[in-house]
Amino acid sequence: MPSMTEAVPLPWVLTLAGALFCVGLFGALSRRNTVGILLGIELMLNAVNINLVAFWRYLEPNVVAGQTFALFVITVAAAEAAVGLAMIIAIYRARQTVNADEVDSLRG
Amino acid sequence: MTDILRSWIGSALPDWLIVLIAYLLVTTIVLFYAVGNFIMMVWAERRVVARMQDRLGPNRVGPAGLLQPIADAVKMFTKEDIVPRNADRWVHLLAPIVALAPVAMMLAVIPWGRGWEPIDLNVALLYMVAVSAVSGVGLMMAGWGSNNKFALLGAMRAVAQLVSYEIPAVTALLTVVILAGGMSLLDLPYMQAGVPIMGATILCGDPAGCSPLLYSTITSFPGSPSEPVQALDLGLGWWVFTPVGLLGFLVFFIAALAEGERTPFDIPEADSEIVAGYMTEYSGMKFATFYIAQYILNFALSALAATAFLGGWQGPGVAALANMGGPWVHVAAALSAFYLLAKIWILFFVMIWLRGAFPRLRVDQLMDFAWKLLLPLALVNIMSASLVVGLTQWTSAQWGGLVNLDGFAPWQRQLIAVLVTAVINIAATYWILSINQRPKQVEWDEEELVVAP
Amino acid sequence: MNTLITILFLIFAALILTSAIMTVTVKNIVHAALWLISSFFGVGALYLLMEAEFLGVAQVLIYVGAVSILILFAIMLTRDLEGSQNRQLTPRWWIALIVPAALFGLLIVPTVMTHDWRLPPPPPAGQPPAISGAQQIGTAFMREYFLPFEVAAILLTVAMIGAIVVAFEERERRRRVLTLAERVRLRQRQQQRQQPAPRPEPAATAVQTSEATGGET
Amino acid sequence: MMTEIQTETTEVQTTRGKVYVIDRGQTRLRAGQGLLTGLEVVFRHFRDALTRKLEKPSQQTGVFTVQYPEERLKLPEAFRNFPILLYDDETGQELCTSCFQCQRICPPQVIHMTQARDPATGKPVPAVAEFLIEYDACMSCGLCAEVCPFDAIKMDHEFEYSTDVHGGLTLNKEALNRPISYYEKIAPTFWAEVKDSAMKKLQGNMKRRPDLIGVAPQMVEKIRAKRAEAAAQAPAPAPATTEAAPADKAARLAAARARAAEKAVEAAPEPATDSAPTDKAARLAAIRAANAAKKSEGAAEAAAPATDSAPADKAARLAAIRAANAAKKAAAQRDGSEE
Repeated sequence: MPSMTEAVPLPWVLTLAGALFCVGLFGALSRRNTVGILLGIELMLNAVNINLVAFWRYLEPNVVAGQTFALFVITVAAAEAAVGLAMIIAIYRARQTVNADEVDSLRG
Repeated sequence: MTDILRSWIGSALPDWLIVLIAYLLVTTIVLFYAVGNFIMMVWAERRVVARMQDRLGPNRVGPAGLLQPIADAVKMFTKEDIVPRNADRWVHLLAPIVALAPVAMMLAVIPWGRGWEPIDLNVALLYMVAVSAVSGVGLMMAGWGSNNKFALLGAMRAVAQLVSYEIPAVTALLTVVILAGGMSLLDLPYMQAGVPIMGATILCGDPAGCSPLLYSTITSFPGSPSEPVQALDLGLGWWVFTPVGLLGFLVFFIAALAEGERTPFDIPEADSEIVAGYMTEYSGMKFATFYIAQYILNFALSALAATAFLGGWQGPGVAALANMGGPWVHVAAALSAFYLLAKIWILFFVMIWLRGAFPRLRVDQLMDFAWKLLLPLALVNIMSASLVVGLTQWTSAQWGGLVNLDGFAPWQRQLIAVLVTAVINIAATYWILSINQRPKQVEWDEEELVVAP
Repeated sequence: MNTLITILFLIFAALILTSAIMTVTVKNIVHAALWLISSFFGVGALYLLMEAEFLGVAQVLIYVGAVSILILFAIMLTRDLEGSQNRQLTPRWWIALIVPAALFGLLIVPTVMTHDWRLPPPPPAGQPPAISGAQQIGTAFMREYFLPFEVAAILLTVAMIGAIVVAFEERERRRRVLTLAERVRLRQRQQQRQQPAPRPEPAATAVQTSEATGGET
Repeated sequence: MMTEIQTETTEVQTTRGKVYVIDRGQTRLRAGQGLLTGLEVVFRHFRDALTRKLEKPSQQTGVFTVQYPEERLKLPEAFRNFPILLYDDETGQELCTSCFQCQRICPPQVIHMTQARDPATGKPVPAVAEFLIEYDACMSCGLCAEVCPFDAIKMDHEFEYSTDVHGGLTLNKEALNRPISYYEKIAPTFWAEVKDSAMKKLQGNMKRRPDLIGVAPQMVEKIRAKRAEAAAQAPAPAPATTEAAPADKAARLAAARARAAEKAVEAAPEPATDSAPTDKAARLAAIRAANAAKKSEGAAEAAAPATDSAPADKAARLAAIRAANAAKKAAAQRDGSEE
């Protein structure tokens, strides 16, 4: 059974993950909409997961640490999404907006 | 399939192309199988529900109305495709595809017969659940892209229902995972060999004197890592015959009804309230695509329920035929495929039956049902399933000396497990049902009462 | 066969990156969420390609089936109709572009490309490589990662409770509107109170009426 | 799994009447029991629908579908769809005398007719020349059939009239005509009630219809052939065979008509038609006058006793007076012309 390790070199996968991370970072930094920021963060978490899985597959396929970590990241991401979206909804209820730069009560 | 193609075409083509062609061929066959069943299901549903309502149903096109789905298809093809002016064109277009594709993907991991397995995925059960969850995105797209409040309401209801009922469904399937010791669907029918209730625990005493027509080499306990043994095999050791499997099956089937949006859980397309739910703004082939997606989802969920709890393709005679070897193996495969199909259709008949009998639930009743009834039952069932594994397989060392069953024969251990879980499950079911009973008489504080104007 | 896998990888990579770029650039936030789902899908497929079946399926189940649905719900619950056509990017978005681009071009690519990864030798031909699958992950969660597993479970529970508390909308206490049956029973009770010698109240009754009394206040 | 539901009814007096409180024994139903009962009922229906049809009203299960084009329910006699015109089977004479009552009463105004005229004299005869009903606008109220004094228009049971021809639902006399035997078949009791008076009136009207006027168009050829046969048989020694009797009668009728027509020609020019009164009532009176004139030479003398007989009905009296006036005028004119 041919595998990905032979067909695709590791740097390619890591470059893909890096590119995804940077795109996500750009999204998180540039969006005004809070949901948009959350989308960017989700992209970044996915990039990290790709990295973890790639390292697991290419470097130590017989140890489960990589996958376990990726699963924890997914768990945390799910929790983060739930809480983040709940906060966005609460903010929207209170202020009728979801734009991050309009939620500035703490600004002096 | 790959091997057959290799032997036919030989070295004329590069290997990866042969693999690709083999995959495509298998995909085509499975999809045609599903769509053929879809056509028959539409016909059967209309006919059966008509009889339940003392009507005849479609009986004009072709013999007994069998060609009615084809007439419907022609109508659907020739209808005008209407897109609302303010709709999100691309989302509106992609939604039916996104709804159908995951449902079609579900078919890939089901063992359709003995040896007729498209893909051996070792996380097949999880895959089924995961992929069926994706169609929710399609429904959401349909609701949002239509720019119609009824469509949006319907989509929200559909997705909320889908997500809620996934939990009892997955929890019920966990029973199977515990019993089987893995998530592969391919092994499940093999594990459900044997005789009812006892499973494959009645061993062959004398290896020479056991007829291959009655005895075959199977794993003695569900999920057992031990070596396969010669045991009595009638192909009827379905898990639904054990208390754990029965409760799991009921919970899963009810949850599957809700996932497939069948009555009484057809709240997302409650036509008396919100026109047609997320399908409101669809016509022609796009509408038909949603329709196909729904029926194939029901088909796949029935197949999953049949495989997980009703023995899949397992049935009397399959193992015997397979043991005879030679061309009989293919006969066994055909017979097993027939068994699975029959089980799917019986489940589908039950779906139609429920549709004919029950009215639609309200949304709060729907949620109550999932969270207050199905989920506790499924959780209790997981405990029972663990007990089954423990009682049938663990040594006293694994029990920590609490339970010592080392000296018992396999069938005795199986019997003990069945009895214990039966007591637990019946007691738990009775208790959960009784605390969910409606209170006998509602007492109000009379000062709170407001008489309607 | 290797060619096929390479092609598949390139397809998935293109899918992931295109979808990700569309996610952060499209104006419509719902479209962004849909592109994000497509990106999640690509990542899941990539996991499958890397023979991490459990992770791939979990990715689809959790991200596509749950998180993105949650995001779509949140978008639809917070749609501000008048503001949706405004600009979606912050005023200094070009800074936000430069930083990741620099990060990618100057840091990630050179590091990844030049580093010596010390890959393990490929397994001898004909012998399947030892890959840890779902079973091993399960065992690991019950053995060496037991504590993190439990912590994750608690985290999820807490997150769920927290999300409900944050997003819960306190409703006014609903005033009951009586059905006819309830009204009749109420009347019966009031009559009983007025007359000290009541007739026995029919127990556990539901009511059907021969007449449709609209309101009898 | 059938649960015996005990019904116990108590009455409660409220301000607006009685309320019946039924004890449905709900507390005795355990969870899921009602669901199972429902399933059982549905399955019973399913099973019975496969094996039998719903025939008796007391039966609860079984297929009740009537497969329409092949199977039909028997329509009740009083079923009404669209109006039709009746004609006599034997003589082919239509019952309609074009009295215009139906045209007047028709709420959607879809009935149109013209009165037949004697081609020889140009005088109107109690028969209809053309009769149109627009079925597409007809509302099936049945008022035309109610009002018809000659029982000539009746409501049909036929309802499959759909067509793709524009104007295909405007039916003429030929399409509207049905033999009496047809109506007798679809509504026997109704026809039995009116049969005698209708036939009597028809006999009266037939005498005043010259030649083939008033014969249903589809019967014209037949009747003509019959008459020819009758005429051929008339000189024969045995004229009064049972078969020939109606034809004989018709021949005699025709002869009588011919005589009347001759008389009318003698009385020409017809005063009423010449003066061409626009008023319908006047025309009617004129017709009556002409009839009166036909009956006796001394028109004025004949009209006077009619007035004397003093009919109770005012309208009739009015008509009689008008007839008398017209007769007088006609007499004066005839006197003038004779001079």
